[in-house]
Amino acid sequence: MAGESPVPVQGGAHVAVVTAPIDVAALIARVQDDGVGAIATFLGTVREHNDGRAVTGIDYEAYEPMASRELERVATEVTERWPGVRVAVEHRVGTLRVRDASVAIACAHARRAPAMDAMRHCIEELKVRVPIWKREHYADGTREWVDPTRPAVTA
Amino acid sequence: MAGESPVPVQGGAHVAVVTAPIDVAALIARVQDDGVGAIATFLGTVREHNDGRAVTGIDYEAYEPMASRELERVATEVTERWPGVRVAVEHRVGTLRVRDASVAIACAHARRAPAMDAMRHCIEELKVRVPIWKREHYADGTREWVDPTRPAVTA
Amino acid sequence: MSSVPVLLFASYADAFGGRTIDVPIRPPCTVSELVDAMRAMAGGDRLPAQPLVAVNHAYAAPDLLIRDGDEVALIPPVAGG
Amino acid sequence: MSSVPVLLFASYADAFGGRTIDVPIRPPCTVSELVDAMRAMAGGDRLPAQPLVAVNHAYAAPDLLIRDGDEVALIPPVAGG
Repeated sequence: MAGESPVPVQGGAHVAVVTAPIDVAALIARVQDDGVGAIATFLGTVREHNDGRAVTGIDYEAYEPMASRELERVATEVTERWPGVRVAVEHRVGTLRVRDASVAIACAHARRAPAMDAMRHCIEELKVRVPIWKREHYADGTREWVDPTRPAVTA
Repeated sequence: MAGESPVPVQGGAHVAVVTAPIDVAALIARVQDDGVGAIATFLGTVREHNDGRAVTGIDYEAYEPMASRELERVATEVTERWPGVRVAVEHRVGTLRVRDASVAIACAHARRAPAMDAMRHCIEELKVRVPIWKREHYADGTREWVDPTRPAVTA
Repeated sequence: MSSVPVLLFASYADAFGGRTIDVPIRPPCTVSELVDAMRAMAGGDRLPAQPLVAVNHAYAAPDLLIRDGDEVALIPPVAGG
Repeated sequence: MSSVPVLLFASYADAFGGRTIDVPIRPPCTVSELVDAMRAMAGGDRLPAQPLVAVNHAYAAPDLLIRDGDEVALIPPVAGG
């Protein structure tokens, strides 16, 4: 939290589809404000297994202009539903390795309940609406596009 | 998220009452793990007004050994209720200025729902159980201990 | 124009063997007419019952009219985050 | 021992004018007996109806017995976070 930080967004949310590693401290700085009392942050990270298979990396692909538009729509809905909330969302695309952050969301508000509710709403909506796909790389060398609408083979 | 990070806690949560500024990226690194897919983070920050009065800073005071013990109890309860969750909590004490973070919580899990539920549980429990108090400094030069059990004068 | 260019992504790009295909249908046509035309093409058997379609960067209802010049994309089940 | 040292914090330290006070009561005594003895002291009128008490770093029930050597603290309404 200390040190230099980017200029916070004046009105309106920050959303971006990025290729570089996500800087979560910079994202938090974007929603910081003298009136902010709570900042809820979500990070999605690549884990070494999914659906019972060993994962070595994930390719993320976006329909970029629509993904940005859809992220903007989600952010706008959130600021309408929780007035005063400040939102920043970044989704990374390209090939990510285990532990890399694929998505980061920061929601700030004077009070903690709206900040946490807005953050959760953002990630739930993002998961079902934003046109981004992932292809998992498995330890056996195969790669497969993930289809969340298909039931998992294992728990 | 990139660059060097502290050694993650092997089993058990990280809790601390600190006097230096909280490094949220370092806290996140503590709960990071190859099996982690989601990290929910909460930051409490000092805001420039409360209960209708202009605030210039806050003194945080802790009953240090009990505060650490109580944070440990909260973290233990969380790891029992959401198995597999990794928890890190730091609360800062001393005199903080507007925008400074007073508390940071990071909860990590393979799945996002347990990470977010655990994070929320941590801050709600912390707010009612952990023996830490704050004295607000007002723009008019006065200082007052905050009593959350006393109804607010304004909204 | 006697075809509609459609953007493809992820598993759909694999199914149709490209990131853009020209679907042989004359606009204006509805979204569901476009999808029906795609089913008849090579790879079209791999489409689900109700594939999502975006027109000009917004999700489109099955009866939305696609006009010449619209940006049309077929959206596989999303898996971001 | 004919007194119990009690740690005070925040508004309670202000009320009693110090960060530790010796409460004139002989242990073993219950938590509620200790609180009653504190009400009779200067500043005791500023205590709420049921002040929280911690014994050895854990919240204590009103009927818990305080023994010689226990670390006793009076806990104002917490306001962390």
